[in-house]
Amino acid sequence: MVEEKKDPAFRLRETKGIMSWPPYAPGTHVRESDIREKKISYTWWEPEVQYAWSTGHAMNVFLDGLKKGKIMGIKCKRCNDRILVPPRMFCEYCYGPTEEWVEVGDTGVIETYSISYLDADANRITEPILIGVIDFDGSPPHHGIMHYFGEMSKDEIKIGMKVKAVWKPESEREGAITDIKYFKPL
Amino acid sequence: MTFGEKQTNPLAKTHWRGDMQADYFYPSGLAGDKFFKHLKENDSFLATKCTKCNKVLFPARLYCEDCFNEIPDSDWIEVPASGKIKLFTVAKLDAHGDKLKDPKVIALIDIDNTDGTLLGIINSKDYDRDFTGAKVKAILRPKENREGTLKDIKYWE
Amino acid sequence: MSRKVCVIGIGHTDFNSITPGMQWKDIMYEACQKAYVDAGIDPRKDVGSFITCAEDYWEGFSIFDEFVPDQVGALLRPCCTVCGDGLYGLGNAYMQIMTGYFDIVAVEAHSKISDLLTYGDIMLHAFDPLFERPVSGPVERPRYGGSPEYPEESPKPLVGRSEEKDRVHPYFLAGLEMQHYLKTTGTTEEQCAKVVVKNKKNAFYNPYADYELRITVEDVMKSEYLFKPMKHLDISPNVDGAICFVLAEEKTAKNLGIDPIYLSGFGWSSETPWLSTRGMDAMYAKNAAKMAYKMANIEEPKSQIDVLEVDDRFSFKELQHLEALGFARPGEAGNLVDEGALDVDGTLPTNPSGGSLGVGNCIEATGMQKALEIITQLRGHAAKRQVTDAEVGLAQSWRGIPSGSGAVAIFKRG
Amino acid sequence: MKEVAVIGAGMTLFRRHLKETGKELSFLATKMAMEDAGIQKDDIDMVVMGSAPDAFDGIHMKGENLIDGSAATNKPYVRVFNGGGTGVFAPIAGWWHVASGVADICLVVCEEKMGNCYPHPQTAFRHIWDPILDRPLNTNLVWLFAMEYNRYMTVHNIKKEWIAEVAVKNKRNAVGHPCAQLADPNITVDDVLNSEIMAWPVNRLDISPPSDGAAALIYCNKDIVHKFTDDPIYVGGVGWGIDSTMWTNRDLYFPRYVANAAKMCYKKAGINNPTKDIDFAEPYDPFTYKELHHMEGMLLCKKGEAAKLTHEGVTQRDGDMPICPSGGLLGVGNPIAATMGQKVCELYWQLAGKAGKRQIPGDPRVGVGMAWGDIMQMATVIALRRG
Repeated sequence: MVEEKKDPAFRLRETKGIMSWPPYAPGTHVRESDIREKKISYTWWEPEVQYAWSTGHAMNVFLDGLKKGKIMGIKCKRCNDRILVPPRMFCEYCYGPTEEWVEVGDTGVIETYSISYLDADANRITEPILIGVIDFDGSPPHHGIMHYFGEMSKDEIKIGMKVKAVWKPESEREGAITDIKYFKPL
Repeated sequence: MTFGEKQTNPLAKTHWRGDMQADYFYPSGLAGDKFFKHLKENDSFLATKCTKCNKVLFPARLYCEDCFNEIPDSDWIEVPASGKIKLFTVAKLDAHGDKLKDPKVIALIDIDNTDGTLLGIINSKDYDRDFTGAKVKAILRPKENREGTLKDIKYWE
Repeated sequence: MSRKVCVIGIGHTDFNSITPGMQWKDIMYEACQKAYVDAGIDPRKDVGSFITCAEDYWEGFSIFDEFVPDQVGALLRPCCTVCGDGLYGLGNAYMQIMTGYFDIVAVEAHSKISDLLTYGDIMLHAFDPLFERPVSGPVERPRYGGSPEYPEESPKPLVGRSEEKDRVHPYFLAGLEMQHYLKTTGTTEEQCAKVVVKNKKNAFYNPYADYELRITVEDVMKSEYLFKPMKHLDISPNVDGAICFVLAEEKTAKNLGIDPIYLSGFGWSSETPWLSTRGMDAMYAKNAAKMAYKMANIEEPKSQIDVLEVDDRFSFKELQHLEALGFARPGEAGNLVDEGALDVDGTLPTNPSGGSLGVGNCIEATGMQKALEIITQLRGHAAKRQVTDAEVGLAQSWRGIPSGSGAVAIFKRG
Repeated sequence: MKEVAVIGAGMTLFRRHLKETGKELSFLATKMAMEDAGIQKDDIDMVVMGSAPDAFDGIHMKGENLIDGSAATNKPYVRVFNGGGTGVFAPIAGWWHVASGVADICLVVCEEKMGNCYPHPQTAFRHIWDPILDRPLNTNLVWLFAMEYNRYMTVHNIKKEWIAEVAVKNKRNAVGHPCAQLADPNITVDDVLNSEIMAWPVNRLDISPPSDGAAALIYCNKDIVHKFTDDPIYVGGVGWGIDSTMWTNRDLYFPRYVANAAKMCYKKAGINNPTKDIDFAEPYDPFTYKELHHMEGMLLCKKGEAAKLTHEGVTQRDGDMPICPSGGLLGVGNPIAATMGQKVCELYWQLAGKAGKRQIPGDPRVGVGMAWGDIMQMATVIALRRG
């Protein structure tokens, strides 16, 4: 513990009326080392939190397409044939149902990107991950998906760069977004 | 049908597996810290008295939720780790909905000298007995094994 | 001058134990689209604000609110999540309309509980981590194991020893509450069984119910004790489904040519989260009803209300709630079910839809399912389960184990 | 519609780990607000809780768990939630409780205990992504902001040095704040630019830290406000709005949802010319660029100009348009929902002249607070005015 503070009840009464607000800052700071050294008591709990989300028709077609090496989109005919990719069964602009599946092709441009030195659990990594949004050539502007980039260095990557998907071999594909390994420069 | 088309192939993929697994660490809080540190060293509990509401709050709290006043250090009292069974149930299922190997008798115990209760496992395999009103006391772990959590109470009997 | 709020559209999906082939987005879209069609409005132009009632862990996202707007029609519009039962959503919609900011508000609640594989463990996750949860079992994951990766500089701290292998199902708390209810009121297990029989029977006449059963009191009494004195059939099974309500200000409703059904009162209340000091007498329902009755000018609930839908996730809850809502004195709700007063053709028709026991426990949509039935009854669309001359109806819900919170809504035919 | 006044506010310390439980934190903040307003628990009609993901505190239905700490035992109590936007959304929900005439006095409490999620709240942030499209890529939350940062910076051709000035300003502003976690009077632009790169273009000092903390606010309606104060602060207007879940289907350079919410709020508050009518603002600043992004979204400047204003010192506490005089999230800390303390309570303290060392000169009359949440899609805006 940083310091054993006074009884908060006392603190509240004592400081009343000071005109710099908040007038006092109740709370007791705990350092990481206080936890390790068990200076404070705590309870540990590991919940079991497992899901099996229904994929739904739109995502099914999309994932099935990935397995076949295709990126599928769907049209909203009321919104000037806007192609929704990733697909869904309704259009968020007109609230109507979508129909007519289209293949959008696996090339596009980098809409934006980041060079990450963090992994999923916020641990530091030395070899950076290149990640970003791909705006597909076959879709309306700014419509695409997020994915990794490869076969380019962190100095080469830039917004607007043309890229193409690098697929896993067909036998290894399982109908997941990871069936695409990454996008490489075209 | 509200959609342009629906899934018709029963063999198509139906679900995507995933989780929201994480580990959690719960500091015991200002009042809880005192409570559990006391339990670690002693075979009794701490409770707090709200002099305004005239109630002995158990487990010990920083404040009284009814009158919303803080409880000064002077109103902390020690109470015995014993009580009377207020309610009990015999639970047969585990959290996954499967049968437990041995059913568990879980009780809500009126802690002596307080106005509060505590959940506890009763060490008994007599699943037909009516435990209501039975006097029980907490069986704690040996002091050297205590960790400063509710787990320091092994069970009640 | 004063504004009034009414229901102008309802929509719902079928209720099913599982919903393969439909994502959570799809069932929400279906319910909402049906409600918008029912009200004859275009959500992209006419609806001012949107509310969803959901809790993250039921859905499987850290922030479920993200995954809402597209399918309810709320793109670039005011939209929010109320973490509570559907009736909380209706109350908030009522207040939003009363501020004058909006004339039409849509409220959606749903259950996609079949997506969640560890229902029991998640419910345990709602217990107080310090003083309640550890009683249920080991702190480490009993079945799935695994931990996030810990960085070297801060390894996993000491987690604590456990003797047990499995965690107990959280419904043990309902077992305790049931015992409390039976003991303090003198109600019998048979009377609770009669509630089960009645609700499961009502469900036969409700086309969207999923758990209708043709059983007798003996069948219920013979079913296995799972959390003594609670038996298998006393517990409502889970169900998937989505419901959407469209609320509007009176004038807007009349302009749309809709015969309004007024939301004339709502209320909610929360008891202490501490099991150690909670009364277990459904005080939440009592307080919520008080607030709702006051708002709706109801002095004699028993004579003024024609049809009731009260929370019956566990059979005893229906009786307990009837007492808390002022329809019977403590210990007398059991007599009502004995007399048949709670049947569809009785003097106090309760849960004509089949309730949670007959339709299924729709988690946060429970209150909405209740309100849905009330609206159906007040519109006179309930076919074989129609309560005659229903003018005023009450829907009540409870947030489920381990909470002590609940809400009440009162609807009146215009 | 009833006019709504703010009569009290409270806030706890913000730190990575606090010893108090969530209930106790809520209690401390609530008690402070109640003392400020001079009311007792019985005076409160309804309570609104704002708290972001359950996955931080590690308590399912955590709203239920926080009831007793929020003075809500046996009272009507509801929790609202929209990710990071909750910090301003909970006060908006509190506002409609009073504005509708349903409650006379309404308490709003916001609490967050991110430290409970171990070893790092990042584990919970993994689950905000789409389970099928994004999570299999082993996502990290910072990526989102890095991508948005990059798009914003590239489209407008803004120098990183100018964006880093936001961190310097806010961490220095936070020096006067007793709750602040990362106040630093001596920080420079070079410190920010040279701090560790997390996910380019985001450096460590571009990010606000995860924190534990709580804040509380008390509203009453205009009819009874004379009982509490002679110089009341009113809620002028509120606005909120959401954009599509499909964040890869929008251009991230401009937050159109913020503009929508701001317009809704300004219309109700009678703010016709935001740059002139607003005296100071508290846009949400979990990352340096976000403050600029949001200033543009809130129509406080033209698209792409916010960085220039920052560089010219216009947004300093003594500038023409003070932005984040509290120290914002970058300086005070980011316990998601509890940032109500900087975004709304601060407006009240500034307008009521209670901000002490942080007080902006020149008698401010209108302040606007804003928060942003979900997956870069939710905006919540509130305007407070004096008199």
